[in-house]
Amino acid sequence: MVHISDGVLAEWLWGGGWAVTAVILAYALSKMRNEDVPRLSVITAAVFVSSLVHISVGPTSVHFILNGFAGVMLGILAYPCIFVALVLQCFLFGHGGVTTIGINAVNMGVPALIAYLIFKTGAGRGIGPETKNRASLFGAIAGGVAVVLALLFLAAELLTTGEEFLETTVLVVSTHIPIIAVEAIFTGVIVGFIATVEPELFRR
Amino acid sequence: MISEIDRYASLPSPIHRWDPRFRLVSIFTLIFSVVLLYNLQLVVTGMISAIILVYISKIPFSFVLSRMKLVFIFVLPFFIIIPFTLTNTGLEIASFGGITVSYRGPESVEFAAMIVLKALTAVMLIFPMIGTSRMDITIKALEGLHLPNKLVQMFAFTYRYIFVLDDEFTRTDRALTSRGFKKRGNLYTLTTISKAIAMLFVKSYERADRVFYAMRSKGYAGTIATLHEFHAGRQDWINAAFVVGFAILLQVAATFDAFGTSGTFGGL
Amino acid sequence: MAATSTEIAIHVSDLNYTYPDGTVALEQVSFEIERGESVALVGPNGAGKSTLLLHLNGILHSRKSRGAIEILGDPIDPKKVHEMPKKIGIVFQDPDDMLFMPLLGDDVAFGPINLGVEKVEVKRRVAASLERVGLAGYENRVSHHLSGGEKKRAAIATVLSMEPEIIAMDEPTANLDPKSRAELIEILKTLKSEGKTLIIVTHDVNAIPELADRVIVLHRTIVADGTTREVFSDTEMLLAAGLEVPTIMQFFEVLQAFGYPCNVLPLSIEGAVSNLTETIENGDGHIHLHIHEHTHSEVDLARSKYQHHHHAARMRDIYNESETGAAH
Amino acid sequence: MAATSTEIAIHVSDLNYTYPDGTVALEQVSFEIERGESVALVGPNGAGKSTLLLHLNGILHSRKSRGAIEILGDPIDPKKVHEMPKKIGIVFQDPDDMLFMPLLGDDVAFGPINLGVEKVEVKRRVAASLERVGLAGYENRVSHHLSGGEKKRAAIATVLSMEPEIIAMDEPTANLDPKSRAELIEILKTLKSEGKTLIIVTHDVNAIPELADRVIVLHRTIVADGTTREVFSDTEMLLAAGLEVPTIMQFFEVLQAFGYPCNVLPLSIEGAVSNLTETIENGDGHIHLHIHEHTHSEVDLARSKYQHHHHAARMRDIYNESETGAAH
Ligand SMILES: Nc1ncnc2c1ncn2[C@@H]1O[C@H](COP(=O)(O)OP(=O)(O)OP(=O)(O)O)[C@@H](O)[C@H]1O
Ligand SMILES: Nc1ncnc2c1ncn2[C@@H]1O[C@H](COP(=O)(O)OP(=O)(O)OP(=O)(O)O)[C@@H](O)[C@H]1O
Ligand SMILES: [Mg+2]
Ligand SMILES: [Mg+2]
Repeated sequence: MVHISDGVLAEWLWGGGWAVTAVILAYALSKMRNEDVPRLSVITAAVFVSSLVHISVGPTSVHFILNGFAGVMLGILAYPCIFVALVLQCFLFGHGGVTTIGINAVNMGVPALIAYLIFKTGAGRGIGPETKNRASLFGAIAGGVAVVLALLFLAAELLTTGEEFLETTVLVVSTHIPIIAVEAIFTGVIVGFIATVEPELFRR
Repeated sequence: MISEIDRYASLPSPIHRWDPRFRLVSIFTLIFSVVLLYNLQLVVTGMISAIILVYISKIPFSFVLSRMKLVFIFVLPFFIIIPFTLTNTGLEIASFGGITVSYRGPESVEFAAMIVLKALTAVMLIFPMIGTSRMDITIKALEGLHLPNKLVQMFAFTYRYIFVLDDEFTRTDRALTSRGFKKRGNLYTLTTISKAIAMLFVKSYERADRVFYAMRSKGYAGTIATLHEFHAGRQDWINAAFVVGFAILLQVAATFDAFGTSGTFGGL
Repeated sequence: MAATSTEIAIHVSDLNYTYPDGTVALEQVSFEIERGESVALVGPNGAGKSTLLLHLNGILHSRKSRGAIEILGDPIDPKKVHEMPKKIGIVFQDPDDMLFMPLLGDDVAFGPINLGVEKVEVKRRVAASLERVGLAGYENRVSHHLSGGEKKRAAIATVLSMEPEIIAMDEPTANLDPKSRAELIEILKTLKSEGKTLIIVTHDVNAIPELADRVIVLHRTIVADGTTREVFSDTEMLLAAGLEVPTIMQFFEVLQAFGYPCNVLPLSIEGAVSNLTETIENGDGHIHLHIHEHTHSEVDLARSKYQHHHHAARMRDIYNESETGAAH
Repeated sequence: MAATSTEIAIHVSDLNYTYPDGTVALEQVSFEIERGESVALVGPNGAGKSTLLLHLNGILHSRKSRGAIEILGDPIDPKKVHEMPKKIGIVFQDPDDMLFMPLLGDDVAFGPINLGVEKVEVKRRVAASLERVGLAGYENRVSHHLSGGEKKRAAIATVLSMEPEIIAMDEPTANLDPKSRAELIEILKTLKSEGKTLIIVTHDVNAIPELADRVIVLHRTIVADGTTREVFSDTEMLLAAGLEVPTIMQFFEVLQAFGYPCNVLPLSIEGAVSNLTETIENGDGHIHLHIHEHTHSEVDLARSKYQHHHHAARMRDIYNESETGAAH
């Protein structure tokens, strides 16, 4: 997934990104118990590592995004998880930008929260091996929607910044369309897998 | 393999000796300052300052450039695409099948160059900022800067377990290959990898429980402290004054420029 | 080393535990360990050994387990689990679970800092603990670059630094090469000789005679509990629990079939040396080994006990064989 | 089991490998394994054993390693690594790395499906492989919930289903309780007797005599390569590599000090039984053991060899002791 680099967006956008992120992060951290820390960290590490896996789709190679999945599994706590992963991606790989960590967290994290709502509403509480297909389906929808929303956010931000970005936006969005399907299938499979193997994880 | 941003963390340079808290804040400020510039000359000045900082830090440029490849790949399209448009507003240069490509003019080239330079400068500054002390020290510095404790703990543990899980996934990946699996661009590949990743998550949850148990059995009651102490001296303040001062100077120059030469997009 | 005082280190009475998913892991577990004892806790895979260790410092607990465990005289208060490491430290099986801090020094300092130990003292303890496990000067090493054996020892250091009275370890010698294993056993022996109370979970029966005075066999519940010799003498019980006796003991059963006179089988090579010396001295300076009528059927019988895979089938064969053998 | 044909299964010549971070893992490794041989690969932690296994099916390779390895006569083509499992299957140390499907049946079917085997045949192979490792009927079990010993066996089944000619296993008996370990050794012995070429990486020296005809000692490079007996006779080399000889062999060295006449030390209890029988038969029906002047210093010397921890210090003590002992 494309993370926005430094110096691309108008400052009020990335500044606003920091503000929104600060608010959601503060709320999430207040909801987070101390005993959640090691769990969230290991999951964040898993998200980080999985997002390094590349697979080829047609001529291009894509990597997983997992924001929808993080949302499905962690709810509001997905936000700090995504934030930490983004900061590490920026520091370790120069992926994305420094000033844009806030807005990138919004682009990934807010759709994650929406994915959570979709999954929660659709799949309900009693997920288990018997209801695996239903969980998979809503996992897939949540995973797909999370990418669509992330793309819409990105497009909206680029276009608000300037009409010079029209073509770039078209390019970015169109190259990411296959990723929507990939991510949907991916999230669906993982959710189905967990429903079969360790359904208690949804009840944490 | 997970990056080794801190491969050159133990070189002897003034930047390495600089208190990491001061270094983080100062260079962070400089990055923001450069990103806020809209004057090509000043952006170039910022870039030169980044190069100087990297030079002082003794981190090899070859290393920096190789690590910047990704950024190049991301920002280069901007440089190529922005100067051209599909709308009928500029100088038409080509048209195929009803789609007309036109050139927006020199301002747009300058605009694109500025975006690319800012992005590269920001990323280049990450090296003197982060690459001059080991990642764990950097994370401790975040704590020293009074970031929320839970967040700092998340950074520390995540960073630690990235390596453990990366090894774990590498082994699974090898197990896949050694049983005849080949990544192709098809659904089978996608679902197989998805399952392997799902397994990584299931195992991660279990590992998380065990780690938490281990922490509890070492007396963890919510907060984490370490023995590490930062001691800021005069030199740390001087360095900070220098870099932050430069960042402010850039902004001052930009403000004057906005009044003075506004409209004429610089004159390289 | 015998207990220096008769105070009770661990008292467990009627402990039950069922995992949330319904797996019954522990049932009516009761035992007592005195201060200064060193006890091997053995049992097949899935017997509940790790689950039991996690109860000993209160990390796992349930309504049913309340009051079932007393450590150094006090029942465990689930709200004060973080104070337990002063009394009992647990070394987990996978050292990667215990080394969660960026630097090894931080991991070793983690416990004492949490216990409120003063900084200077923490530093001293970190250095001393690393020294004890042979990793002196490793404070600034990054955990994920250590080798498997080093990680194992580092995990022990993180517990030693809390200076607990009781140390419980989950399979300390697993995955180690023979040299690292020997070094680790040496560290444990030192701890034992210093009077620490040790509980060692292990599948490594050959290491037990050196390390433990007493063996507890757990298979969901306590199946046997006695001195190392007593427990290893009850072959039937051990085999039923999927366990084994040390190699040397198995071999001396064979030697008996060759006419070696001994009623107390040695457990380790060191034990065997004294046993031989003693037997020879009692036997006027020498021992006769010879093949008698039943030697081979006796050997086969002794050996077949340890053929876990088709125990029953082999026993049948052996009896047939010994019958035909006797007919010769 | 001797090779049924003299064809070469594995040919490695001058293999070198350095990890990207600069760790030199393998240096000038050369050896050859015939079809039907079963070989134990031993070496201390970090010796490069796992690295070597990963080269055998081409998963790891580098410019320097090109052409260094031939499997069943053909050099490995890095582009056709996914076709290698027809020839050589690798069982990883941690079975959790190999079981990544929700159901065990899917895990076992994974290999054959990738190799393009037909559906009906895949089903047959899944059932047959599970049967072979004693897990018949486990197709619909959740892999992740199997016990430690079951997982180990399941991992072997996932490789057996590909019906490779050569099977390489990384520490198959690690972390198992004695019963599961015995069951696993039995499975390996069956594979051996069926003529599969086996390479078994292990720290479990006591299992080697049963499983392998030949031992290769790896310590970055090949340190020793010969029959099990030859390799275990070279104690100096083994100790230098941080290894050990089987317990029974150590014990017979002690017996020698007590006057037991044998020039070929047995490696396992079974070997010891034949050794005893033979020695007794050669010695007119009996054997004398006795304590002579140097018995104890000889015993100490024999034992001190295996005290890895302070080998040098002990050797010094022993010499002093034996001098004073001789003065008595
Ligand atoms: N978190 C858990 N949830 C459900 N069941 C569990 C959990 N952890 C362990 N069990 C089960 O409880 C039983 C006891 O497990 P435990 O890990 O204590 O065994 P163990 O004696 O330590 O085995 P091993 O020798 O393999 O380490 C096993 O049947 C195991 O499958
Ligand atoms: N991915 C890696 N990157 C860098 N070095 C590695 C990597 N994997 C292993 N090594 C190093 O290569 C050497 C050989 O490792 P290897 O895992 O092959 O040893 P081993 O003989 O299998 O040890 P063990 O008995 O502990 O399993 C070790 O020094 C190890 O630290
Ligand atoms: Mg256990
Ligand atoms: Mg290995």
